[in-house]
Amino acid sequence: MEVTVLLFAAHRELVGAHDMVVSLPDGATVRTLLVELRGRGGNWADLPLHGAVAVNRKYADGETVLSDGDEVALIPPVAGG
Amino acid sequence: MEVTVLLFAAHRELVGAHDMVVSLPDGATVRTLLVELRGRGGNWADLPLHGAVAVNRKYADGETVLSDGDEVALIPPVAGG
Amino acid sequence: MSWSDVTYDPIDSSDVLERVGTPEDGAVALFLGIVRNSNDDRPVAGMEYEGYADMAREQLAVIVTEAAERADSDRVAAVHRLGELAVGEVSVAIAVSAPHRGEAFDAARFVIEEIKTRLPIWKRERYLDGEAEWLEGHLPLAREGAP
Amino acid sequence: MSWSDVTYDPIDSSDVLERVGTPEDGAVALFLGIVRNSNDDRPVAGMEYEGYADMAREQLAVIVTEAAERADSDRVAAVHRLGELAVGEVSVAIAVSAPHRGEAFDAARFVIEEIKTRLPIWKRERYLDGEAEWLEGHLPLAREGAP
Repeated sequence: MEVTVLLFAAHRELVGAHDMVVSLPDGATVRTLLVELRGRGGNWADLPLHGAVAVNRKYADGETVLSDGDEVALIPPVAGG
Repeated sequence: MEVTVLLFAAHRELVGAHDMVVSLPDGATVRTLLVELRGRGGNWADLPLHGAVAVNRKYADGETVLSDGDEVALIPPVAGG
Repeated sequence: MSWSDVTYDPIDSSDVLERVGTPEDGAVALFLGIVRNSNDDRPVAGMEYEGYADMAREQLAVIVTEAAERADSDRVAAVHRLGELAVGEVSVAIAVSAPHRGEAFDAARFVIEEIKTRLPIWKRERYLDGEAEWLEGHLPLAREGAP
Repeated sequence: MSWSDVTYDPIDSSDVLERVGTPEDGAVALFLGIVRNSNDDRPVAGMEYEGYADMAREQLAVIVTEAAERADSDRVAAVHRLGELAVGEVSVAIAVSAPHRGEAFDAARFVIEEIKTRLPIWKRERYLDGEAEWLEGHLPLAREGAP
Protein backbone atom coordinates (compact mmCIF):
# COMPACT_ATOMS: atom_id res chain seq x y z
CA MET A 1 0.00 0.00 0.00
CA GLU A 2 1.00 3.61 -0.41
CA VAL A 3 0.57 6.55 1.93
CA THR A 4 1.27 10.22 1.40
CA VAL A 5 3.68 11.70 3.96
CA LEU A 6 3.65 15.42 4.75
CA LEU A 7 6.50 17.25 6.46
CA PHE A 8 6.38 20.77 7.88
CA ALA A 9 8.57 23.52 9.23
CA ALA A 10 11.80 22.21 10.82
CA HIS A 11 11.08 18.65 9.65
CA ARG A 12 10.57 19.85 6.10
CA GLU A 13 13.84 21.73 6.17
CA LEU A 14 15.67 18.85 7.84
CA VAL A 15 15.06 16.41 4.99
CA GLY A 16 14.37 18.86 2.19
CA ALA A 17 10.97 17.44 1.31
CA HIS A 18 7.40 18.59 1.93
CA ASP A 19 5.37 15.66 0.63
CA MET A 20 6.14 12.23 -0.78
CA VAL A 21 4.51 8.89 -1.43
CA VAL A 22 5.86 5.99 0.63
CA SER A 23 5.20 2.28 -0.01
CA LEU A 24 4.56 0.19 3.10
CA PRO A 25 3.61 -3.43 3.78
CA ASP A 26 -0.05 -4.10 4.54
CA GLY A 27 -0.75 -3.77 8.25
CA ALA A 28 1.92 -1.10 8.68
CA THR A 29 1.45 1.30 11.59
CA VAL A 30 2.57 4.90 12.08
CA ARG A 31 5.58 3.40 13.86
CA THR A 32 6.43 1.24 10.83
CA LEU A 33 6.42 4.37 8.70
CA LEU A 34 8.59 6.36 11.10
CA VAL A 35 11.12 3.54 11.32
CA GLU A 36 11.19 3.36 7.52
CA LEU A 37 11.74 7.10 7.16
CA ARG A 38 14.48 7.22 9.79
CA GLY A 39 16.12 4.20 8.17
CA ARG A 40 16.86 6.29 5.11
CA GLY A 41 19.90 7.62 6.94
CA GLY A 42 21.43 11.08 6.81
CA ASN A 43 19.14 13.78 8.19
CA TRP A 44 16.19 11.39 7.96
CA ALA A 45 17.57 9.59 11.00
CA ASP A 46 16.96 12.80 12.97
CA LEU A 47 13.20 12.73 12.47
CA PRO A 48 11.63 12.02 15.87
CA LEU A 49 10.28 8.57 16.64
CA HIS A 50 8.04 9.88 19.42
CA GLY A 51 6.79 13.13 17.92
CA ALA A 52 3.17 13.97 17.16
CA VAL A 53 1.62 12.51 14.01
CA ALA A 54 -1.68 13.09 12.27
CA VAL A 55 -3.39 10.52 10.05
CA ASN A 56 -5.94 11.98 7.67
CA ARG A 57 -5.78 15.28 9.57
CA LYS A 58 -6.47 13.80 13.03
CA TYR A 59 -3.88 13.31 15.75
CA ALA A 60 -2.83 9.67 15.92
CA ASP A 61 -0.14 7.63 17.66
CA GLY A 62 2.45 4.99 16.87
CA GLU A 63 -0.02 2.12 17.13
CA THR A 64 -2.39 3.58 14.55
CA VAL A 65 -2.71 1.15 11.64
CA LEU A 66 -2.40 2.75 8.22
CA SER A 67 -4.46 2.11 5.12
CA ASP A 68 -3.75 2.59 1.45
CA GLY A 69 -4.14 6.25 0.50
CA ASP A 70 -3.79 7.64 4.04
CA GLU A 71 -2.33 11.11 4.50
CA VAL A 72 0.24 10.96 7.30
CA ALA A 73 1.68 14.23 8.63
CA LEU A 74 4.61 14.52 11.01
CA ILE A 75 3.72 17.37 13.36
CA PRO A 76 6.63 19.25 14.96
CA PRO A 77 5.81 20.97 18.27
CA VAL A 78 3.16 23.54 17.30
CA ALA A 79 3.52 27.30 17.73
CA GLY A 80 0.43 29.05 16.44
CA GLY A 81 -1.13 32.22 17.78
CA MET B 1 -20.62 77.04 55.96
CA GLU B 2 -22.48 75.71 52.97
CA VAL B 3 -21.99 72.50 51.01
CA THR B 4 -23.60 71.31 47.81
CA VAL B 5 -25.33 67.94 48.15
CA LEU B 6 -25.87 65.71 45.12
CA LEU B 7 -28.37 62.85 44.98
CA PHE B 8 -28.56 60.17 42.31
CA ALA B 9 -30.76 57.39 41.01
CA ALA B 10 -32.93 55.83 43.74
CA HIS B 11 -31.86 58.50 46.28
CA ARG B 12 -32.79 61.26 43.86
CA GLU B 13 -36.19 59.74 43.27
CA LEU B 14 -36.74 59.07 46.97
CA VAL B 15 -36.52 62.71 47.98
CA GLY B 16 -37.31 64.33 44.65
CA ALA B 17 -34.14 66.41 44.53
CA HIS B 18 -30.90 66.15 42.55
CA ASP B 19 -28.81 68.91 44.06
CA MET B 20 -29.22 71.41 46.87
CA VAL B 21 -27.20 73.69 49.10
CA VAL B 22 -27.16 72.79 52.79
CA SER B 23 -25.97 75.01 55.63
CA LEU B 24 -23.91 73.25 58.30
CA PRO B 25 -22.06 74.34 61.43
CA ASP B 26 -18.29 74.70 61.12
CA GLY B 27 -16.53 71.39 61.82
CA ALA B 28 -19.43 69.36 60.47
CA THR B 29 -18.61 65.90 59.17
CA VAL B 30 -20.27 63.78 56.54
CA ARG B 31 -22.14 62.18 59.40
CA THR B 32 -23.41 65.57 60.57
CA LEU B 33 -24.76 66.18 57.09
CA LEU B 34 -26.44 62.77 56.82
CA VAL B 35 -28.09 63.23 60.21
CA GLU B 36 -29.31 66.65 59.14
CA LEU B 37 -30.77 65.31 55.87
CA ARG B 38 -32.48 62.35 57.53
CA GLY B 39 -33.87 64.68 60.19
CA ARG B 40 -35.97 66.41 57.57
CA GLY B 41 -38.47 63.59 57.97
CA GLY B 42 -40.67 61.96 55.37
CA ASN B 43 -38.71 60.11 52.70
CA TRP B 44 -35.55 61.90 53.79
CA ALA B 45 -35.47 59.65 56.85
CA ASP B 46 -34.98 56.72 54.46
CA LEU B 47 -31.65 58.00 53.15
CA PRO B 48 -28.97 55.58 54.40
CA LEU B 49 -26.75 56.61 57.28
CA HIS B 50 -24.07 54.08 56.32
CA GLY B 51 -24.09 54.32 52.54
CA ALA B 52 -21.19 55.42 50.41
CA VAL B 53 -20.42 59.13 50.14
CA ALA B 54 -18.06 61.15 47.99
CA VAL B 55 -16.63 64.50 48.96
CA ASN B 56 -15.35 66.54 46.04
CA ARG B 57 -15.61 63.46 43.82
CA LYS B 58 -13.56 61.17 46.07
CA TYR B 59 -14.97 58.41 48.24
CA ALA B 60 -15.10 59.54 51.86
CA ASP B 61 -16.58 58.26 55.10
CA GLY B 62 -18.67 59.51 57.97
CA GLU B 63 -15.66 60.96 59.81
CA THR B 64 -14.61 63.14 56.91
CA VAL B 65 -14.71 66.79 57.98
CA LEU B 66 -16.44 69.10 55.51
CA SER B 67 -15.37 72.56 54.38
CA ASP B 68 -17.30 75.45 52.95
CA GLY B 69 -18.03 74.87 49.26
CA ASP B 70 -17.53 71.09 49.35
CA GLU B 71 -19.51 68.96 46.91
CA VAL B 72 -20.95 66.02 48.82
CA ALA B 73 -22.56 63.18 46.84
CA LEU B 74 -24.59 60.34 48.32
CA ILE B 75 -23.64 57.27 46.29
CA PRO B 76 -26.23 54.48 46.10
CA PRO B 77 -24.81 51.01 45.42
CA VAL B 78 -23.22 51.36 41.99
CA ALA B 79 -24.21 49.36 38.92
CA GLY B 80 -22.14 50.44 35.97
CA GLY B 81 -20.98 48.27 33.12
CA MET C 1 -1.27 56.90 25.88
CA SER C 2 -3.90 55.43 28.19
CA TRP C 3 -7.28 57.04 27.69
CA SER C 4 -10.68 57.05 29.32
CA ASP C 5 -13.99 58.88 29.10
CA VAL C 6 -17.54 58.89 30.38
CA THR C 7 -19.88 60.19 27.72
CA TYR C 8 -23.47 60.56 26.58
CA ASP C 9 -22.40 59.93 22.98
CA PRO C 10 -22.63 56.51 21.30
CA ILE C 11 -19.46 54.44 21.69
CA ASP C 12 -17.47 53.55 18.58
CA SER C 13 -15.70 50.32 19.51
CA SER C 14 -13.22 50.49 16.64
CA ASP C 15 -12.18 53.96 17.81
CA VAL C 16 -11.48 52.52 21.28
CA LEU C 17 -9.55 49.64 19.72
CA GLU C 18 -7.43 52.02 17.70
CA ARG C 19 -6.35 53.86 20.84
CA VAL C 20 -4.18 50.92 21.89
CA GLY C 21 -1.43 48.95 20.18
CA THR C 22 2.25 49.64 19.70
CA PRO C 23 4.89 47.67 17.79
CA GLU C 24 6.06 45.99 21.01
CA ASP C 25 2.61 44.58 21.77
CA GLY C 26 1.72 41.04 20.73
CA ALA C 27 -1.76 40.95 22.23
CA VAL C 28 -4.91 43.08 22.17
CA ALA C 29 -8.00 42.41 24.27
CA LEU C 30 -11.27 44.26 23.73
CA PHE C 31 -14.33 43.99 25.94
CA LEU C 32 -17.74 45.40 25.10
CA GLY C 33 -20.71 45.59 27.44
CA ILE C 34 -23.99 45.54 25.54
CA VAL C 35 -27.59 46.18 26.57
CA ARG C 36 -29.35 42.80 26.56
CA ASN C 37 -32.92 42.11 25.46
CA SER C 38 -33.86 40.26 28.63
CA ASN C 39 -32.97 39.82 32.29
CA ASP C 40 -34.13 36.77 34.23
CA ASP C 41 -36.45 36.00 31.30
CA ARG C 42 -38.11 39.41 31.55
CA PRO C 43 -38.10 41.19 28.15
CA VAL C 44 -36.07 44.41 28.27
CA ALA C 45 -36.77 47.45 26.10
CA GLY C 46 -33.70 49.45 27.04
CA MET C 47 -31.45 50.71 29.79
CA GLU C 48 -31.03 54.13 31.31
CA TYR C 49 -27.54 54.85 32.66
CA GLU C 50 -27.43 57.65 35.21
CA GLY C 51 -24.03 58.79 36.37
CA TYR C 52 -22.20 61.22 38.59
CA ALA C 53 -20.37 62.06 35.40
CA ASP C 54 -17.53 64.22 36.73
CA MET C 55 -16.62 61.75 39.45
CA ALA C 56 -17.11 58.74 37.17
CA ARG C 57 -14.71 60.30 34.69
CA GLU C 58 -12.09 60.80 37.41
CA GLN C 59 -12.61 57.31 38.83
CA LEU C 60 -12.38 55.66 35.43
CA ALA C 61 -9.09 57.44 34.82
CA VAL C 62 -7.81 56.03 38.13
CA ILE C 63 -8.98 52.50 37.23
CA VAL C 64 -7.30 52.74 33.83
CA THR C 65 -4.08 53.90 35.47
CA GLU C 66 -4.19 50.99 37.91
CA ALA C 67 -4.86 48.56 35.06
CA ALA C 68 -1.94 49.97 33.12
CA GLU C 69 0.36 49.42 36.10
CA ARG C 70 -0.85 45.84 36.47
CA ALA C 71 -0.41 45.13 32.77
CA ASP C 72 2.94 46.89 32.61
CA SER C 73 1.42 48.67 29.62
CA ASP C 74 0.25 52.23 29.15
CA ARG C 75 -2.07 51.08 26.37
CA VAL C 76 -5.37 50.89 28.19
CA ALA C 77 -8.50 52.62 26.88
CA ALA C 78 -11.94 52.61 28.46
CA VAL C 79 -15.17 54.51 27.90
CA HIS C 80 -18.53 54.27 29.66
CA ARG C 81 -21.76 55.52 28.17
CA LEU C 82 -24.51 57.42 30.02
CA GLY C 83 -28.09 58.16 29.02
CA GLU C 84 -30.85 56.14 27.37
CA LEU C 85 -29.56 53.06 25.56
CA ALA C 86 -31.50 50.69 23.32
CA VAL C 87 -31.00 46.91 23.27
CA GLY C 88 -27.78 46.11 21.39
CA GLU C 89 -26.08 49.43 22.16
CA VAL C 90 -22.61 49.44 23.70
CA SER C 91 -22.59 50.65 27.32
CA VAL C 92 -18.88 50.18 27.97
CA ALA C 93 -15.81 49.48 25.84
CA ILE C 94 -12.38 48.53 27.15
CA ALA C 95 -9.27 47.90 25.05
CA VAL C 96 -5.83 46.85 26.26
CA SER C 97 -2.70 46.02 24.34
CA ALA C 98 0.35 44.45 25.96
CA PRO C 99 3.38 42.40 25.00
CA HIS C 100 1.65 39.14 26.00
CA ARG C 101 -1.91 37.84 26.08
CA GLY C 102 -2.14 37.19 29.82
CA GLU C 103 -1.51 40.83 30.66
CA ALA C 104 -4.00 42.05 28.05
CA PHE C 105 -6.80 39.73 29.18
CA ASP C 106 -6.18 40.38 32.88
CA ALA C 107 -6.10 44.15 32.51
CA ALA C 108 -9.31 44.24 30.47
CA ARG C 109 -11.02 42.03 33.03
CA PHE C 110 -9.70 44.19 35.88
CA VAL C 111 -11.16 47.34 34.32
CA ILE C 112 -14.66 45.94 33.88
CA GLU C 113 -14.71 44.45 37.40
CA GLU C 114 -13.55 47.74 38.92
CA ILE C 115 -16.07 49.69 36.85
CA LYS C 116 -18.82 47.58 38.33
CA THR C 117 -17.68 48.10 41.90
CA ARG C 118 -16.35 51.67 41.92
CA LEU C 119 -17.80 53.83 39.17
CA PRO C 120 -20.67 56.05 40.37
CA ILE C 121 -23.09 54.90 37.69
CA TRP C 122 -26.56 53.42 38.11
CA LYS C 123 -28.80 51.69 35.64
CA ARG C 124 -32.54 51.51 35.36
CA GLU C 125 -33.81 48.69 33.23
CA ARG C 126 -36.92 49.46 31.17
CA TYR C 127 -39.11 46.46 30.45
CA LEU C 128 -41.39 45.84 27.50
CA ASP C 129 -44.35 45.86 29.89
CA GLY C 130 -43.67 49.56 30.58
CA GLU C 131 -42.19 49.15 34.04
CA ALA C 132 -38.67 50.16 35.03
CA GLU C 133 -36.37 49.21 37.90
CA TRP C 134 -33.06 50.37 39.29
CA LEU C 135 -30.76 47.36 39.19
CA GLU C 136 -29.22 46.21 42.42
CA GLY C 137 -25.68 47.48 42.78
CA HIS C 138 -22.45 47.10 44.72
CA LEU C 139 -21.45 49.12 47.74
CA PRO C 140 -18.47 50.95 46.21
CA LEU C 141 -16.13 50.73 49.21
CA ALA C 142 -15.87 48.96 52.52
CA ARG C 143 -17.39 51.55 54.82
CA GLU C 144 -15.09 50.94 57.75
CA GLY C 145 -15.03 53.99 59.90
CA ALA C 146 -18.42 55.11 58.64
CA PRO C 147 -20.78 56.51 61.27
CA MET D 1 -23.44 30.89 13.94
CA SER D 2 -19.95 30.01 15.20
CA TRP D 3 -17.34 30.49 12.53
CA SER D 4 -13.66 29.77 11.98
CA ASP D 5 -11.07 29.90 9.23
CA VAL D 6 -7.37 29.53 8.52
CA THR D 7 -6.35 31.84 5.73
CA TYR D 8 -3.47 33.45 3.88
CA ASP D 9 -5.48 36.68 3.55
CA PRO D 10 -5.09 39.62 5.95
CA ILE D 11 -7.45 39.48 8.93
CA ASP D 12 -10.11 42.16 9.29
CA SER D 13 -10.77 42.31 13.03
CA SER D 14 -14.01 44.26 12.69
CA ASP D 15 -15.32 41.56 10.36
CA VAL D 16 -14.56 38.95 13.02
CA LEU D 17 -16.23 41.11 15.67
CA GLU D 18 -19.36 41.46 13.54
CA ARG D 19 -19.73 37.68 13.32
CA VAL D 20 -20.79 37.52 16.97
CA GLY D 21 -23.44 39.28 19.02
CA THR D 22 -27.14 38.64 19.41
CA PRO D 23 -29.80 40.59 21.34
CA GLU D 24 -29.50 38.19 24.29
CA ASP D 25 -25.76 38.83 24.70
CA GLY D 26 -24.51 41.41 27.19
CA ALA D 27 -20.80 40.85 26.67
CA VAL D 28 -18.36 40.67 23.77
CA ALA D 29 -14.69 39.75 24.08
CA LEU D 30 -12.24 40.14 21.23
CA PHE D 31 -8.65 38.93 21.25
CA LEU D 32 -6.05 39.83 18.62
CA GLY D 33 -2.61 38.30 18.30
CA ILE D 34 -0.16 40.68 16.67
CA VAL D 35 3.36 40.28 15.30
CA ARG D 36 5.68 42.06 17.74
CA ASN D 37 8.76 44.05 16.86
CA SER D 38 11.05 42.22 19.27
CA ASN D 39 11.47 38.97 21.16
CA ASP D 40 13.81 38.75 24.14
CA ASP D 41 15.18 42.16 23.11
CA ARG D 42 16.08 40.89 19.63
CA PRO D 43 14.61 43.16 16.92
CA VAL D 44 12.11 41.30 14.75
CA ALA D 45 11.42 42.11 11.11
CA GLY D 46 8.47 39.80 10.62
CA MET D 47 7.00 36.37 11.15
CA GLU D 48 6.39 33.51 8.75
CA TYR D 49 3.45 31.28 9.69
CA GLU D 50 3.59 27.85 8.11
CA GLY D 51 0.57 25.62 8.56
CA TYR D 52 -0.91 22.27 7.73
CA ALA D 53 -3.81 24.35 6.50
CA ASP D 54 -6.46 21.68 5.93
CA MET D 55 -5.91 20.10 9.32
CA ALA D 56 -5.57 23.47 11.08
CA ARG D 57 -8.91 24.51 9.63
CA GLU D 58 -10.57 21.35 10.94
CA GLN D 59 -8.89 21.64 14.34
CA LEU D 60 -9.86 25.29 14.72
CA ALA D 61 -13.48 24.39 13.98
CA VAL D 62 -13.30 21.79 16.76
CA ILE D 63 -11.77 24.28 19.21
CA VAL D 64 -14.46 26.85 18.39
CA THR D 65 -17.18 24.24 18.94
CA GLU D 66 -15.67 23.30 22.29
CA ALA D 67 -15.46 26.97 23.28
CA ALA D 68 -19.08 27.49 22.30
CA GLU D 69 -20.14 24.60 24.52
CA ARG D 70 -18.16 25.98 27.44
CA ALA D 71 -19.59 29.48 26.97
CA ASP D 72 -23.10 28.18 26.42
CA SER D 73 -23.03 30.44 23.35
CA ASP D 74 -22.84 29.61 19.67
CA ARG D 75 -21.36 33.02 19.00
CA VAL D 76 -17.66 32.20 18.74
CA ALA D 77 -15.55 33.31 15.77
CA ALA D 78 -11.85 32.63 15.21
CA VAL D 79 -9.45 33.03 12.31
CA HIS D 80 -5.73 32.28 12.07
CA ARG D 81 -3.48 33.75 9.42
CA LEU D 82 -0.75 31.93 7.50
CA GLY D 83 2.09 33.25 5.37
CA GLU D 84 4.53 36.13 5.71
CA LEU D 85 3.41 38.74 8.25
CA ALA D 86 4.98 42.11 8.97
CA VAL D 87 5.30 43.61 12.46
CA GLY D 88 1.90 44.94 13.55
CA GLU D 89 -0.13 42.53 11.42
CA VAL D 90 -2.85 40.43 13.04
CA SER D 91 -1.97 36.71 13.18
CA VAL D 92 -5.09 35.54 15.00
CA ALA D 93 -8.47 37.07 15.88
CA ILE D 94 -11.02 35.58 18.26
CA ALA D 95 -14.44 37.05 19.08
CA VAL D 96 -17.00 35.69 21.52
CA SER D 97 -20.35 37.06 22.60
CA ALA D 98 -22.29 35.63 25.51
CA PRO D 99 -24.99 36.69 27.96
CA HIS D 100 -22.39 37.53 30.65
CA ARG D 101 -18.80 38.74 30.70
CA GLY D 102 -17.25 35.74 32.45
CA GLU D 103 -18.33 33.36 29.71
CA ALA D 104 -17.13 35.70 26.96
CA PHE D 105 -13.68 36.24 28.51
CA ASP D 106 -13.22 32.56 29.38
CA ALA D 107 -14.20 31.31 25.93
CA ALA D 108 -11.90 33.77 24.15
CA ARG D 109 -9.05 32.77 26.43
CA PHE D 110 -9.79 29.08 25.89
CA VAL D 111 -9.61 29.47 22.12
CA ILE D 112 -6.22 31.17 22.10
CA GLU D 113 -4.74 28.69 24.59
CA GLU D 114 -6.00 25.73 22.56
CA ILE D 115 -4.75 27.28 19.33
CA LYS D 116 -1.28 27.44 20.82
CA THR D 117 -1.31 23.80 21.92
CA ARG D 118 -3.28 22.03 19.18
CA LEU D 119 -3.27 23.88 15.88
CA PRO D 120 -0.69 22.50 13.41
CA ILE D 121 0.94 25.85 12.75
CA TRP D 122 4.60 26.84 13.10
CA LYS D 123 6.24 30.21 13.10
CA ARG D 124 9.63 31.33 11.97
CA GLU D 125 10.71 34.65 13.35
CA ARG D 126 12.75 36.82 11.00
CA TYR D 127 15.20 39.16 12.71
CA LEU D 128 16.48 42.51 11.54
CA ASP D 129 19.99 41.00 11.39
CA GLY D 130 18.79 38.73 8.57
CA GLU D 131 18.62 35.52 10.56
CA ALA D 132 15.47 33.49 11.12
CA GLU D 133 14.47 30.85 13.65
CA TRP D 134 11.61 28.43 14.15
CA LEU D 135 10.08 29.26 17.51
CA GLU D 136 9.92 26.55 20.10
CA GLY D 137 6.50 24.94 20.22
CA HIS D 138 4.24 22.69 22.23
CA LEU D 139 3.84 18.97 21.78
CA PRO D 140 0.21 18.94 20.59
CA LEU D 141 -0.94 15.88 22.54
CA ALA D 142 0.27 13.64 25.32
CA ARG D 143 1.91 10.87 23.34
CA GLU D 144 0.88 8.04 25.60
CA GLY D 145 0.85 4.83 23.66
CA ALA D 146 3.32 6.23 21.16
CA PRO D 147 6.03 3.82 20.04
